[in-house]
Amino acid sequence: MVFSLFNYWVVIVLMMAGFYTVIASGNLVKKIVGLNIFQTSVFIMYISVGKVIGGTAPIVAANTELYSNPLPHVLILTAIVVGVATTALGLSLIMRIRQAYGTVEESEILDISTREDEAG
Amino acid sequence: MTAMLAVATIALLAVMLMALIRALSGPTVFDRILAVNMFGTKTVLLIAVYGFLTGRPDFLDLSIFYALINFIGVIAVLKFVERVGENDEAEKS
Amino acid sequence: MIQDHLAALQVVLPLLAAPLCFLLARQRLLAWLLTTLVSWGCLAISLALWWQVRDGDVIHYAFGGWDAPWGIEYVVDRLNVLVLVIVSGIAAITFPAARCSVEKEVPEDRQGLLYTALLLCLAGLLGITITGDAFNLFVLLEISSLSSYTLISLGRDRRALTASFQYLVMGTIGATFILIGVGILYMLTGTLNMADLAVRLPALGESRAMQTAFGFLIIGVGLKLAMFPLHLWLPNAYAYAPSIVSAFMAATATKVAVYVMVRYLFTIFGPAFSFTEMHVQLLFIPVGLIAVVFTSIVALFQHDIKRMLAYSSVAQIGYMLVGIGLVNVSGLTAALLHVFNHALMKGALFLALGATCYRIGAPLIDNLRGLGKQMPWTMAAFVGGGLSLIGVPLTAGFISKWYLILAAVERGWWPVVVIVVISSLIAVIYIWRVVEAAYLQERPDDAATVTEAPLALLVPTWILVLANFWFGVNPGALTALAGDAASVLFGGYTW
Amino acid sequence: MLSMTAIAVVRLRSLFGVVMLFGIYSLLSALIFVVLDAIDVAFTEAAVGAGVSTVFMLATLVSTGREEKPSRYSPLLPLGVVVVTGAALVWGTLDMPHFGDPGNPVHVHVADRYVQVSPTEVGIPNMVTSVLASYRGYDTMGEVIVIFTALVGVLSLLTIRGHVTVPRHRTTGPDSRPYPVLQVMAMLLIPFILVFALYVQFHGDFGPGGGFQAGVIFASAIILYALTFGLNDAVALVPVWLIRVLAAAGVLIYGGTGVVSMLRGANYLDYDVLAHDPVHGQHYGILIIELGVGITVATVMIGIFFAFVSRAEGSR
Amino acid sequence: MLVIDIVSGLLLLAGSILGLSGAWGLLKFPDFYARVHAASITDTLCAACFVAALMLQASFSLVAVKLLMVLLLLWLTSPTSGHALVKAAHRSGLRAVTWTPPADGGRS
Repeated sequence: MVFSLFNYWVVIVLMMAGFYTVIASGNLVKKIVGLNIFQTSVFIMYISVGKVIGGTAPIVAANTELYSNPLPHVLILTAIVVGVATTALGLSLIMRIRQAYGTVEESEILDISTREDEAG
Repeated sequence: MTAMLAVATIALLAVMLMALIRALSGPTVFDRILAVNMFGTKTVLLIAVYGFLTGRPDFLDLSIFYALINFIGVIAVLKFVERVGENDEAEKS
Repeated sequence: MIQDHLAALQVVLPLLAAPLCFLLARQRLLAWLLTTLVSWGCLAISLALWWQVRDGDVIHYAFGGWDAPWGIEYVVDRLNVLVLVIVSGIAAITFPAARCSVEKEVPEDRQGLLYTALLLCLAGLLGITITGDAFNLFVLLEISSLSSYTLISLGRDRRALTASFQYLVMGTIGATFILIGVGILYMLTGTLNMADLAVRLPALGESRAMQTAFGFLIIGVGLKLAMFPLHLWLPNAYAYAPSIVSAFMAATATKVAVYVMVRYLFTIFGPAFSFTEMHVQLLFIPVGLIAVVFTSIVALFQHDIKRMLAYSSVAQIGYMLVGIGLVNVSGLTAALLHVFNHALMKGALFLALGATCYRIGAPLIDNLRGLGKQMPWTMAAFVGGGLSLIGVPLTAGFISKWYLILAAVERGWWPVVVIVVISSLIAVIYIWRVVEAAYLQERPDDAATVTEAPLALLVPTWILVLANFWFGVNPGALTALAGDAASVLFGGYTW
Repeated sequence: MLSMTAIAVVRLRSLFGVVMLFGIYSLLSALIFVVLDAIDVAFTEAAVGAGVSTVFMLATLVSTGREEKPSRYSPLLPLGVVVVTGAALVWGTLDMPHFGDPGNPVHVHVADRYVQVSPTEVGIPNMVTSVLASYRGYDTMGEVIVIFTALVGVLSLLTIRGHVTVPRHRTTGPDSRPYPVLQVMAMLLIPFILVFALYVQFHGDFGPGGGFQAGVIFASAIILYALTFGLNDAVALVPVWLIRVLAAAGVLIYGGTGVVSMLRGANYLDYDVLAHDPVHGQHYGILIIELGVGITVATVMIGIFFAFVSRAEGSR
Repeated sequence: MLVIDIVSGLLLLAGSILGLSGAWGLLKFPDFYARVHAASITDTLCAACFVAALMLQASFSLVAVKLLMVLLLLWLTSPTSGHALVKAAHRSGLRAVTWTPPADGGRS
């Protein structure tokens, strides 16, 4: 009983590690890494849902009857692509931010923009 | 035979774990790269062995691909490590 | 033949126009022309769809010829056709105005890319509205989000970059939460089709996993619609984006998210689960009310008028949440009406502001002094939109607030009524600050003399302002549509 | 191991270490995908996570610096949020279907048709490909558009500079030559990689692979070239205008297929009408759209990489 | 058949031992250059053993060809990246603990 839910708990630990990195880290690059970990853990959740014990990869082969579920695989393929698109965009934003502010630490950027806001 | 394959799988996993420890502990960037490289090659082998273990060895494309990615990854890391080193120096001077 | 494919074309048209526009990116004029024509085409299609579903029919369109739940389907009913019309309508009005303002605010070599991103954003928003598949919704959501991050980052100020990044991080967290929620639902039912989900979920009975999924979906969508404590990305994003982008996004993006929320609450989970089992109204009413009061007060203290309007947007979303949280037909009608009307008024206000920026640069309140005489039409349009935002009778804003108050009275929740009235009074104050600066103060001597904004900007602005008054005077057709949609949603209706 | 890596990522301050660990993390999760029978996904995750994303992150680090500064905010609030979210999830999992049980709703409702009928209905043995390209072909089109949007976004933020004149900080001497061994190796490997990309592209119907994976492999060949021979040579090989045209062309090929089926009287993206009988039509349709996917993905990845490296080179 | 099985089993065993010893070296050796030594030398032979073992299992088929490609790739890439790695490390001024720099310094 406990073991059969084990997959979810591993995923949750990963998910929380990623999530924590995103919201607690002050460095923008690290935030993006955290986002990636967060997303990857969700991917693992989907894929583990699609697994059938005793099944095999969903490509037709002789002398196999039981296949794992192909649908989660398809969804996650799409989600991975979405993830890399977001990562690329986020990283290029970081490069521009570094150029404009000279730093990629959230707190330092915050200081600079607060000063700008006060200056109008 | 399956037993041998299983032993090999476990050995590979152990190797990967050790490489991972080295990657985590550093101390220099190059140590990490080395560990990552080793980790990658062992992953390639692991996938090959695992394919035989589960009786569907037609997924070797994946290992070929991993070997490639691993190589390109290491080269990329090296190149960029050098660049950053230069940038740091440039900033200091 | 073509009328059978309208549902698909609604999204595919802008989606395929985007790469064409990308190829034309170097010819700025052509790219703009293509964007404008496509937005008009989208409006025509959505009006045609309205015509097709006006009697309560529901259109199903199966992609690839695979019937749902195996394939992906698009579904059009009276609820989402309302959102389709407003999104494509706002696009059809703001895109033509884009050229003028973009020429001034965005570097030449980026303009073609901006038009491409606008098309992609439009396609994504329309797609979110029209799709009948929970995972397809996630994909389209990401199309619209990625393009809006791009659009925001094209603003002149460097703070646009940080605003965009902040939005990217929060938006991606929101999208991932939605992904988790959809994943759990899929795990429980084995289907991704919304209609199929709606049939299978109630059969599960009480399930903690389903409640978790519900929580994740609410928070995920809440991030996207800037529900009160999760709204932090919105003010900066709208304040530093190029004017035309602020106008388009403020009028459409959060509205689509509100629609998604309604769709999940009512169609997929069903009102019985959402309100009787999960008591989501206990979340929405306080959050909505705090948002209304708190952000209205914050808006009072802004120097930058774009930021002020952005905070006011968060407050308006609060009204919609309250409307949903009242859990009766008139409350939901009010929320749907406000989705439509708020798009009209915020579109008008941001466009008027865009016209102002065209002449004076940064829209700080000090820069507006004395502009009433120099840019009379622009300022008059701003006042018109402002009246609607306050909810003065004979404007569209009045109608939705009126229904909201009726719904609260029907429930006997007088404090809600009081708070709605108070926050309208606060709105009077912040609009008055602008009016005071523009009309009652003298133009400083050192300020450059400016002239009226170009017609290309004024005409779209005035179309929206007049629409505000038109729907304020003749609300009949619209309230009927929203009312029908609301009562159908409460009737335990499934697709 | 996976959790260990993830937690180490959270703790580590050296950003290079973080990025490299992320590469390992990705490889590990790809391994898990293999164990869970998701070969196609493992392929993609390795290509994207361990390959492309890591390279992008590294390129970013070049221009942003490698150390993280300690945060001055207390970690308690985020920690609280995270714990609450995690607790909610754990609470929810207690009701969830058990791992790997063939009787789970996931396996008996929609997926049964994909598993049982698709090999005859669509006519290709790789079920992932048939669901991806046919049943849920519209999602995949959305995915191509997302990638395309990323290109639009990156190009609007960064410019690709074809000819960067690199200021030399390095001292001259025998050490400063580029790696000759690497260049020879790259010349040996690149043709092989390109052939392999074509194999993955067209073999996707029968084995793991398809347009997306092939696109990334193709792009990785060009990335390898750029890494060993420098950006200028690579941009000369794949000029910027070509990237723009091909990226848009790939999307148009995909969308155009749908328009063709619409013109032939079927629904959008219905491949049945593309040939005389449905199974052939499906086959052609899937080949064409996979080609579109491959073209777009390859060019977008190359374009983004060039843009990143241009910025990194320009920053010094 | 039996002979092939035994041979391939032995090869797997040898590969595992080689791999483990390499990893042990990676963990325990005192400095970077020694670790490179441990890792890259075992790498090639270990890979060879594994692949040979699997090829014996696969007999002649597409699978065997693919295995051969894996082996070739590993043989090509692994020493190359090892070489590049050491060169980069050397250039960046990393020194072995057992080695004292010459009087003129490495970098000038």
